[in-house]
Amino acid sequence: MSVSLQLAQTLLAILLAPLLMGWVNQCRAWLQGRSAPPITQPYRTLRKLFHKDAVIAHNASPLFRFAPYMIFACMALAAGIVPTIANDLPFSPAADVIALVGVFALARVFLALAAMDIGTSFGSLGARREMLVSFLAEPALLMVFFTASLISQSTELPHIVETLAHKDFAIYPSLAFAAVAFWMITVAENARIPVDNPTTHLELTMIHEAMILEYSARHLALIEWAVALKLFTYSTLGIALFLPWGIAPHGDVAALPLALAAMVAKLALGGALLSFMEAISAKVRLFRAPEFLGTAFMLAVLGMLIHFLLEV
Amino acid sequence: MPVAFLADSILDLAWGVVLFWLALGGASLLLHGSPRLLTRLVFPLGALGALGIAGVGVAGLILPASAMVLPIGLPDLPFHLRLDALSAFFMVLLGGAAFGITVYATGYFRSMAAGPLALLAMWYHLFLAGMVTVLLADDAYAFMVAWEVMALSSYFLVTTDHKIPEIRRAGFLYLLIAHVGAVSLLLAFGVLQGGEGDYTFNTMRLAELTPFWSSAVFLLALFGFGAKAGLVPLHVWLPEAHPAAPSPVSALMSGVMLKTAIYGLLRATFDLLNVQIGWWGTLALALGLITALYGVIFAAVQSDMKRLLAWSSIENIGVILAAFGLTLIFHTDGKGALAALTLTALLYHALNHAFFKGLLFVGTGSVLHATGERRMGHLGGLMRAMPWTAWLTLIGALAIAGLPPLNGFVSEWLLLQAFLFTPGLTQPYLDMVVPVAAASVALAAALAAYVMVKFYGVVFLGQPRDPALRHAHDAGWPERLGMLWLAAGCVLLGLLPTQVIGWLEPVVLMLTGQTLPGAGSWLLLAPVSTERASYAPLIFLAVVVVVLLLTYLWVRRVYHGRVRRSDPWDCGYPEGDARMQDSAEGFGQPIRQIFEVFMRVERETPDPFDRKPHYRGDSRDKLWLLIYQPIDDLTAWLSKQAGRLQHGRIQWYLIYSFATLIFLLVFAAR
Amino acid sequence: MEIFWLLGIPLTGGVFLALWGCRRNAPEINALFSLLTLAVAAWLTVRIVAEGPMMVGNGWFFIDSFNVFLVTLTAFVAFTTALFSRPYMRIEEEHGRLNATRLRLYHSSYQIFIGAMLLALTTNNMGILWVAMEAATLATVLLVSLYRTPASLEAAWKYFILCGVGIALALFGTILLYFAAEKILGSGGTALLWTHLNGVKTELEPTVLSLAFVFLLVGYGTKVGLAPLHSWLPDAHAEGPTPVSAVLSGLLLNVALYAVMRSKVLVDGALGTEMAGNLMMGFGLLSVVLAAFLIKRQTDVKRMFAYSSIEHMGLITFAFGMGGAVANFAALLHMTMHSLTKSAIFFAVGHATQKAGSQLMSDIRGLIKTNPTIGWGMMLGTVAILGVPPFGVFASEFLIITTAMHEHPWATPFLLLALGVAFASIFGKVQPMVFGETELPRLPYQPALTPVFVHLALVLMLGLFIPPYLADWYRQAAALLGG
Amino acid sequence: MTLTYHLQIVNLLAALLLLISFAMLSQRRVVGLVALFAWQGAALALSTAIIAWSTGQHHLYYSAALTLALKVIAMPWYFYHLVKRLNVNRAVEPMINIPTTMLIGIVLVIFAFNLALPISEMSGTVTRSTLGIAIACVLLAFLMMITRTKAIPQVIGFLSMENGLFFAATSATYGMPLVVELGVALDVLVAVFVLGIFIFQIRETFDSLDLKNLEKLKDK
Repeated sequence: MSVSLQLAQTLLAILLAPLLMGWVNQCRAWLQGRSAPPITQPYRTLRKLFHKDAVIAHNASPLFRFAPYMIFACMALAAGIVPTIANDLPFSPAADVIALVGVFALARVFLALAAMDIGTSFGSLGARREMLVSFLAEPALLMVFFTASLISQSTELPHIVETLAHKDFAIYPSLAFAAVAFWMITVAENARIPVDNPTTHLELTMIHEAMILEYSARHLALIEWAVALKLFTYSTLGIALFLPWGIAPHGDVAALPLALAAMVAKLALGGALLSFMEAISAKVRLFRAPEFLGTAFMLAVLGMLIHFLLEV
Repeated sequence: MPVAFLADSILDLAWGVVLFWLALGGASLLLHGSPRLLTRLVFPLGALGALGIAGVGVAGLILPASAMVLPIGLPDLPFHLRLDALSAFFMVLLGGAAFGITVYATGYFRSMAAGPLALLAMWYHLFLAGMVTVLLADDAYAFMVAWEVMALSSYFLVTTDHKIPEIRRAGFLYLLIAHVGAVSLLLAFGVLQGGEGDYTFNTMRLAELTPFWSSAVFLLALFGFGAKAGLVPLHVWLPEAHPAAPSPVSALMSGVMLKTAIYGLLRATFDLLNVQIGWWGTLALALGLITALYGVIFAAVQSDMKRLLAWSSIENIGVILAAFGLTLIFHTDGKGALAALTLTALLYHALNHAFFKGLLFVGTGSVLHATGERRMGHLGGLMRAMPWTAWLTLIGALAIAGLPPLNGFVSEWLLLQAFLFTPGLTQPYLDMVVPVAAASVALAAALAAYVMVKFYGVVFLGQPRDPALRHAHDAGWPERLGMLWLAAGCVLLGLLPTQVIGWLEPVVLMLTGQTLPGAGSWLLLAPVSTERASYAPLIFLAVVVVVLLLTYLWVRRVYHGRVRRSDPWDCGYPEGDARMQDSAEGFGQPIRQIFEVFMRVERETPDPFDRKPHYRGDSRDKLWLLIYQPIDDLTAWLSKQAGRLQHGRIQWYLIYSFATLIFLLVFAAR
Repeated sequence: MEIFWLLGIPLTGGVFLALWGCRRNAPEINALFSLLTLAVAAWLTVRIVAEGPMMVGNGWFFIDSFNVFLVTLTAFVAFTTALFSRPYMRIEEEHGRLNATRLRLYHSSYQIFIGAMLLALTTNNMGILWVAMEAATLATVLLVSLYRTPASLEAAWKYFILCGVGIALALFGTILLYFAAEKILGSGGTALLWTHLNGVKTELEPTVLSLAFVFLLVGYGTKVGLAPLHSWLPDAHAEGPTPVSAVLSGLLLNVALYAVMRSKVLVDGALGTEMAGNLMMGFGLLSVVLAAFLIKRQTDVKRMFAYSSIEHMGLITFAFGMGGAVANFAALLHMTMHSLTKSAIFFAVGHATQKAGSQLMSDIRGLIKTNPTIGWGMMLGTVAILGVPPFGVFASEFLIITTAMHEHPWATPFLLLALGVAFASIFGKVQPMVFGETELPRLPYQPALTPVFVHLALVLMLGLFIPPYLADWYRQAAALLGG
Repeated sequence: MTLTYHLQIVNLLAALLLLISFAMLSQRRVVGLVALFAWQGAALALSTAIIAWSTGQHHLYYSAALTLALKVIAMPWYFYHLVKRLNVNRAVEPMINIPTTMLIGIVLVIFAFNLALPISEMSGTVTRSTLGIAIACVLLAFLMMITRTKAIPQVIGFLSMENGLFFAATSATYGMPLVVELGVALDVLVAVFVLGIFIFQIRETFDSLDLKNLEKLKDK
């Protein structure tokens, strides 16, 4: 039962991820006063890409062709760990939040290495910037998780959700800090404004796009999909940590439809919020990015300190 | 009593291997005429010895401790040897890493000239013997002798290529700091000894010291062992000496020798000192974190690949030391289980580091061999030319970057888990310290990933920055075997954490008197309880592989696998060539920009009209200026003053004697 | 009877070489006499170890484990040095720095010097001890000035005047000793016999003895080379022929320290206080620290190692000053190790300087490239003298430092500092001499390196294993010194 | 009471010794120095002989004779010829000027007496009080060696120090055992001989006996 639930949930995540991406793009188009693409636009793009012939540079190494699959697999694994609608994930003991951070890091490292593989000046530039962003974002994310795990005395996401959602309600000021930090991290990690701009190809500013410049066709498709999946996972992660109410508790099948509805609502809301923030803020210079993330890092650590101060 | 007999016999075996290595050393000196014999016979035999040591270690983890007394040493103090769980574990580490490295060495040294090779073989085996004796020694004298033999032989290994002045300087700095550290260890033993020239560890264990004196011992030991481990600010020799040595030796030094310092620290703190004090832990934790961050930051800005690895060794030692500090804190706070957890993390990380750092160093060795180039700015694109080295090194790079499901992640995971338990501590100020500490550990880990992407990407990926690199030859078979062994170690240590932790249990029990509650199964690593935290690398790997394969098949089945080759997109700028890739300096530039306060940066930037534009950015260690330079100046000044006494006029010399006489007559003769 | 052989052989050797020293094979004769001396010394040692202390010549000579071990050491190093000087002096002659008559002078005063030291060691009479020390000084003065260069003359002059004055003060100390002793033992010859004095040491007048010890310490201390009385030592070592530097460093300093220790035993007995010990510790520490800092700026290799001798004598004096079984044992061990190692180093240095034709360290480069044996001899010797295991010097330093940490922690920072500085200075200077590139040609002849490696092998052996009888012997000696 | 009578003579001679030491301190010319040295030796020999006669310590006669032979006749004669042959009998300018030296000398004498006081108390010999003078002589000779910048005066200072020691030996303890005395005498003889050789060598190497030439060996 729970195994099937697990599989269903993971598949659901993988399938719905582009939808969320589409929704965010749509909202942003609206907010920018442009005529919006249909919400299913990402699916079309993926299909188109899959049909194309892959064009690969002469000196590309096997690593280059292997990386997209690896990245996709990592994101799928991540999606499998995070409770989206139901809370009993038989697979989650295999990897707790720290491992989750590890998974993201693994995917990132492979992407960066693949970017450096061709040896164009853009690829290595993108890889460098990506690692620059991540070396601050990753510990910050870890600190956010630590705050949550200190509250729930566990690093297992299901238990965290259990504690936060289904134990008696309590207000955790530390979580407020963590939430803000998490938001900033999400923005950075998913290559959104103000850290990066997913739609630009200006060499001065781009980070993520610079890395995948050499990719085409199915490889590009997998990467795009993985990106969408990453955004999805981060969103569900944020939901699970900061507004977990509605996620179906352990073994409660009846609650599933409601949970699904709640989840869709929350995602829609989160996506809209994300695009709204993007619309009202401008991209910062690259060397402001460390300051931005440093702030996030500080906030996360502060959250932890606050937990030690007020809540122990 | 068969068990005791078995224990004694494995101790004999260990000592036998030491003698065997010594014999090999002597033999290699005799064989200086025939390099073939040296590489094809002596080194393989040495590798066998390493394997034997590893076996002894494994057996020693199971069997009870056993001791023996040798007929050599000082009159009242023959060499005492003892094999207990702690030394057994470090022997596993040593044997395991040394085996792979020595196998590698059999191939690596084939191109070397006969004479130097013989000397090198001798010092190499002396080095191994010294390290094992350090682990076995059970009295201060034997320990110090082995300790210094280790230092001396490694010094001669470092200065193998002594024609180069930098290498001589590196060796000198190394031996000097090692010697000063050794003297401070002597002082520590001087405090611990019972007097009447009884220097056996047994009497030291019984010594009842006042808090002041035991703190003195701890600080002296921390200084002495820290000097060997590369603890900031005693680290200056490490980035000089490790790159200077031939790569297998660098691998041994970084992978194994640094761990003997950790061993000594554990031995002195938890075994010899019968009481521990809380603030020691805080101190060690702070120093460890500083070391970790300092090391990784400097690793990020290096442009010489071996130097980069050396700095990353400093970082790892820092992490280990932080774990050591945390262990002390928990231990003195009466949190036995948590002390056990951190200690496990410590030992695990030491073991991991031995493997992946050894692997990375020998990997750079092969690159060095194939290209004769250490500056990353002149390498690149080697993945095509030398796939074996590249792929095996990739494993090491991912492992040291702390990525699941490899071994580096497991120890980091354990350590981070430990931080989540601190709310139970009694000293509240620690609660304040811990989040920061955890954050810095996480930061160091993330930066390590940065460093490794830089290292691997610049050296092995991209286009060759020098056309000659296209024809670089891959490593030979012995090298491949050695690297395979080490890589396999990284993978297995990553995939079978529960089993490894099971092996570590006797050590943890011996030092902290506690073991991990250890819920979970052979598949699931759950150090405390499954609700609390768990991690199953095998499942992890399985899922990744399955998803990966499914995706692959699905893409192939539903769509197609067509591929067209073409030139990379040059953004409409046809003159782009390999030199336009990110150089090592370029890749490190953001880190340098952020952390410039710690460095003394020397830049050479070309002016716009340069015919051959050349850029050089060099980040030097500021501590050298802040600490070592003043010391040097001070001693120079003092010696200048002392020199004035010796200015040649016999009258003055007579006045010295006269004054001394009068002084003594006035003050002493009463 | 051995004793008369022991003293007779070198003295007759001296006379013989003075008369027929011009002949070609004088170096061999020199070595032969030294060998005979060594044989007798060994024979004597065997007897002492077997039968314990003995008096010879109705009390004029007294031999116990303390001095017999120094006798053997002296005879041994004297022999190896003679072996080394065989080719060395020949080359000096070929280089035209010496001629046959000077060589005759050299050989005969070498033998007389050895004889004087043996006399100083074996005599039971504090007065004769003084006479012998003075004789040794005179013999070595001639040896130091052998080259007749301005520098060597200056060195010899300073050596003579400073040590002469020092020795004179020592004589005054001896007089005071006699003055105190005759009231108990009555005037006449017996009142200066150490054994008698030792018998009644508790009754001796404390004030007089403390005064006497000050004079003796300053006097003999000058010859030991304790700072600040050491000024003559670097000059004499640097300017004399290398074999002489070897025996000066390796032997004469020991003998002088032996004299100090003999007096210390008496003074301790009389005073029953730590006064003597504290004085020695003070001098020792001062010497160690001062020497360490003086080494740093040296440019002349022999001068540098001369300062290192000061440092080590300081360490030994410090250890003797601490007293107690372990410290005395360590000090005696360190005496042996220092003699063997330092003379070995001087042998290697001698050949290195001959090769480079200069004593400036900046002129000596890349020894192991052209003469690996010399290079390794020098490198290993240096490493040994710097107290790196497994060489024996470490064994004694280990005991000294740990004991100091246990008994007198206040002293250890100075030791740590001094050892660190000395290590940095010496090793930093020796490394480029041994390693690196060079244009210098090979030595045209076969260097006499057997002594070097014999010494180093012994030092290595003693660092890892001290034969039981040797250990007992040290223990007895340490006990005699009030351990 | 004869003893006191002898005692007075010995004390007188002791005072004379001290006086001569001071004279040597102030003496500029080498020949005069040699003469003073001879006189000092004479006083020493005389006092030794008197002590020998008054106390019946016969071996003291030998040492008196030895002193006479060596320090009154042989050595001064030798030095005299040396000075003549090397023609170094110029006024020697000491390192510290004479009056200062004198003052220091007086301080030293007082110090020496204080030093000797407790010891003389317990001395059994008749001539106890002379010990202080002996110490004073030694220290003054030391001072002289320090102040003189020429070779020969320094040597003479060295020898007059030996005189002081001898005087101490005879006056305080009626002389050391004969063997020692002989040994010491022999050493002194050889020493002087060697010094003579040196002085010649220094002379022919630096064609001057000025010790300023002997200041090359130093730490830079």
